[in-house]
Amino acid sequence: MGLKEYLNDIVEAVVTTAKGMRITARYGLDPKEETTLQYPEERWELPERYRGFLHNDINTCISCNMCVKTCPMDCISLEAVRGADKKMVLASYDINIGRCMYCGLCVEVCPPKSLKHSLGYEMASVNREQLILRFVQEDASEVKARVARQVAEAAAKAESPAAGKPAPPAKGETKE
Amino acid sequence: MEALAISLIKAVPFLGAVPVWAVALVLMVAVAAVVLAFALTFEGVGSLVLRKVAGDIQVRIGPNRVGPNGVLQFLADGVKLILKEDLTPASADRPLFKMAPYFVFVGSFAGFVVVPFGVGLIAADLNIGVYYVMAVSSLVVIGILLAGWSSNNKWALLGGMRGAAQIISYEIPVGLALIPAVMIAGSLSLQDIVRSQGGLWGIFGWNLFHNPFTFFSFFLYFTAAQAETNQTPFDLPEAESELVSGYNVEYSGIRFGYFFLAEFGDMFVVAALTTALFLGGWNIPFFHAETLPWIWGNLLSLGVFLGKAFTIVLIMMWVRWTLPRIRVDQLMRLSWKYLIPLTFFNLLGVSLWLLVFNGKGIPAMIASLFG
Amino acid sequence: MTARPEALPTQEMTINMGPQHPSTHGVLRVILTTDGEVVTRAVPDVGYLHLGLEKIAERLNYSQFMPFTDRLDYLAGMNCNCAWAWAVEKLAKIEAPERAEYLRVIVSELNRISSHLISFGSFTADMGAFTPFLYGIREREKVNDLFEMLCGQRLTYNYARIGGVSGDAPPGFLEKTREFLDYFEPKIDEYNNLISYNKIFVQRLANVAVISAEEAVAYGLTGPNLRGSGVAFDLRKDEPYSVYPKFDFNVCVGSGERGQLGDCFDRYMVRINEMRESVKILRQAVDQIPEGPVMAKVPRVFKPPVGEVYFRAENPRGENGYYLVSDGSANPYRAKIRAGSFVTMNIFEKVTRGLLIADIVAVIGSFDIILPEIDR
Amino acid sequence: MNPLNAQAIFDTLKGKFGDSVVELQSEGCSPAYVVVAPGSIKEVARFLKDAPALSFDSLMCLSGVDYKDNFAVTYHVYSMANRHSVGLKAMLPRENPSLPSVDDVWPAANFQEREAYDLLGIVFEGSKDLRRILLPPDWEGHPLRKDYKYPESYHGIKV
Repeated sequence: MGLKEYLNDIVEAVVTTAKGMRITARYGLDPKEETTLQYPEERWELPERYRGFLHNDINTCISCNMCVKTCPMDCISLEAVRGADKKMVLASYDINIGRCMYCGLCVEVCPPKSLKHSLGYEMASVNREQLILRFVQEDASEVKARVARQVAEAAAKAESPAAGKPAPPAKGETKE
Repeated sequence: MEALAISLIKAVPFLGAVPVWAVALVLMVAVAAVVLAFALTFEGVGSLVLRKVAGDIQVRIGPNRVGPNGVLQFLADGVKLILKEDLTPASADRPLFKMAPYFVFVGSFAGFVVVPFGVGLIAADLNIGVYYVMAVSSLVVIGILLAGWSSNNKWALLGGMRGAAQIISYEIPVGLALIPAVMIAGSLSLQDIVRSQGGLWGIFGWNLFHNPFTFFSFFLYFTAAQAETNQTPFDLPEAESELVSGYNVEYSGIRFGYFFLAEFGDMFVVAALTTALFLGGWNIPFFHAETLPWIWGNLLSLGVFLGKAFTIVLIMMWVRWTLPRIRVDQLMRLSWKYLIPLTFFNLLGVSLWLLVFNGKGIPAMIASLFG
Repeated sequence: MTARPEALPTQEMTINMGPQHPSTHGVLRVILTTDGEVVTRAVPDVGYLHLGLEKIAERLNYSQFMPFTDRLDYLAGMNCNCAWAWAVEKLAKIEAPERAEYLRVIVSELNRISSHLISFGSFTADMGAFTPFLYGIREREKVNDLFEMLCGQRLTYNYARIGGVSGDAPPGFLEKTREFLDYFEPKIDEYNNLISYNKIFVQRLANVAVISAEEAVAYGLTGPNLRGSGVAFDLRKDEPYSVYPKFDFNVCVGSGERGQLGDCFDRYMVRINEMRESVKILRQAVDQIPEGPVMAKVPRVFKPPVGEVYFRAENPRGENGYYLVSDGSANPYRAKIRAGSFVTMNIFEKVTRGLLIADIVAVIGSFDIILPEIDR
Repeated sequence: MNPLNAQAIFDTLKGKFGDSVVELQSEGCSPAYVVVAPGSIKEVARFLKDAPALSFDSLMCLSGVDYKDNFAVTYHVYSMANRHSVGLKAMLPRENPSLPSVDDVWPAANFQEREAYDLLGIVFEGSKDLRRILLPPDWEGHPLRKDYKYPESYHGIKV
């Protein structure tokens, strides 16, 4: 190593260090450069398309099972029974958001667009049970029993000559 | 200390019966306590400032949850370190493992004793001050080596070995870079060295401006001292991205805390030495601190000294958050091929300068030109 | 690098680097045999993050597997998404509409930038400078904001679809992309000033783990690692797919500017320069993007014809290939994923012989590996 | 740079190796692949790499496939010099599938062969280092086989 190279090394080290330190100093002294968001107090604005927790509007859900079939993680479970008016009645609709990977495939295939991503993203819980979102508030067996009763009633009505027209459509069991 | 004790006994009547050594001992303990309190405070605040500086440079905020704007963060850290479980690995060499942090801490803390904080503010104005600092700071090597060895962890061992090699290598350039200041003052006592820089409005008397060689000496010392105290570009013994955490990887709780405090202690000692040896120490610009009333002189000089030292500490932090880490063979090369030859060259230059110009620096020569 | 007198017999030491180690970029385990600090042998032990993606693919249909490709290379999810879509489209001979192709290129290049930013950041952090990492993260966040606007997620995008993309660019997306490009381009120079040409950084990387061009090809290195060895091979240019032929950009190759050709520094610089080229492509794509639909007509129950296809796309971490075997059903019969990082690890043992422990970190960083891609 | 099409590559190989090269399949396949007798795969690979007109210097992808009746190992090779690519396929019997390793022709093959060995149980004879790569060394079975039974537990941990 020649003397020139030797001195060159020293000069280069000093110059490049100074260059770097100028940049860090600029960022250090400029308070506008801070980018941290103080999370619980400040939040960033979520875009329209944000894929947060899934939410199913069970009033419009037609229990078609598309979301269940398309879910790669099998995190949606749906139970439905055929109501008195031949429409499906949801007995239970659970989404295990502990398994959900928010891919949005179920939302895309939903024919009535009842299943949507909400903007929610905060749901820390200490047990996994709480990570299962239940959209039908009633117990599944209760719904089933009630629907079965309605079906039986409708059948009875249809059989009796007095009742000429079909039973009124079974209302969705909705109390979201 | 003895002289102070005697004068104290003379001044305070009811101490007359107490033997001189007892008073001196009490005084020593008191002074040590004050210095320790200062050191611990600095180390706490230093860690906070370090994190704040890091936050600023890295476009984030830094600690801001404990106390207003995060100023009590260091207390929280301290409490956490004290309360955490102090683990000892099952296969560690227990006595050595337990002892190592004290070596490191003592090595760093003992340096505070000769730091000239002000006109009369020095715990012990040793006549071998500079070499005392170098000697006690070498104690750190033993601590790091012990920690690395006794942890019975290969990463720690590598860290300890690196630390030993590094600190021993860099003792030489550090020592050689300090000698110019000693030569100019003609004394190893830090107070004498600071006093020798008092002239010429207290700024141009600094050794930094004495002659070109001392100017370079300052930078050489700063670089070498960074390496000797394992600050970042040279933090190889810890090297968290290579050796996980190096020699202190197995430590937790307060024992880790000692390493942590020692790191900041070293930082301050280096900054204080830089200030005292090259930047005029406690000399107040345009004043003679010694001519002021005792209390004012000391307070002002203390302020000036701490101001300078903290500036140096800030620069060290700034460097730390800018530069990447050097490799172990390059570290050795830097010491033996660059710093040691350069410090020798500088030493030669300063000696010749002092010989040729009869001990006068450039500012003094310019001043004498204008009468 | 180190000449050791044979007269001094020393014992070799086996060190376990990883799976928990700050610089192994995840759960890579390297079994180091060292002589002091000098590594005599470094054997990578992979598989700690084995996801069984290929097995999963066999029980899902083609579109259901799309979200899993996000997990393949989580720093470049968009690239993997698009590569999967292109591969399946090649198998089924579907053509996505042009606007969809443009959007795919836009997101791929944006993702390439953000992935290279992480690579740059984590590499410098491995080298001990933590600050550039956060600068890189800051810019990456801006890319993530764009992606969030486009597809609603910041990491696992699941944006591409077989036959198109899941959604058209929302209003303002292209303008924001342009804004980002204007903001980002000067930052690359800043990175160079801050760290790339820093003496210590250069010294750490120059002449470390030199891979010659022949070796790089023989060992199947792809992407920036291959180009770092001076081989000008870029699938976007040499096996053009999608609308890449319409754009004017250069293939960045290592030049050996600070040491031997093919060292860690060259691989690093290729990535830095590639960000600039991506900006160039993005500017053209954003300007030229045509109007039109973003989804082709694909039957809901999608069954590609019987056949076998190997498709590869240029991902930030090299060639991302999918070997698809279709038996005519809705699920792939076999989906082999060829990932850049996995093949790159092959050469690891060879190039790390005789390096220092600190260099091992540099090599891992310069290969820019990502573990889910290795372990799949 | 002189890219050849698959037919030309097949003809060259057929001329050189005769019966060891079985057929060319291009129906629905991209790239088209040449079916090669497993025993001669190494010679074919060596020839593909060394013949200047072919010079397939890069192994893109090596995959094992379970075709239920038999196994196959597919090699996708590419020539950096000539910019052409072709697939090679060796069909193996279901019982004791094994074929020569090509890792000294293309070093890139090593990890991918290990992967095929690990996940499908195909043995590559003469491989430098044929160990399980993704799964633990004591894992039983080869998961990518179509008849793979998922284990109940591994070292007492429920799978």
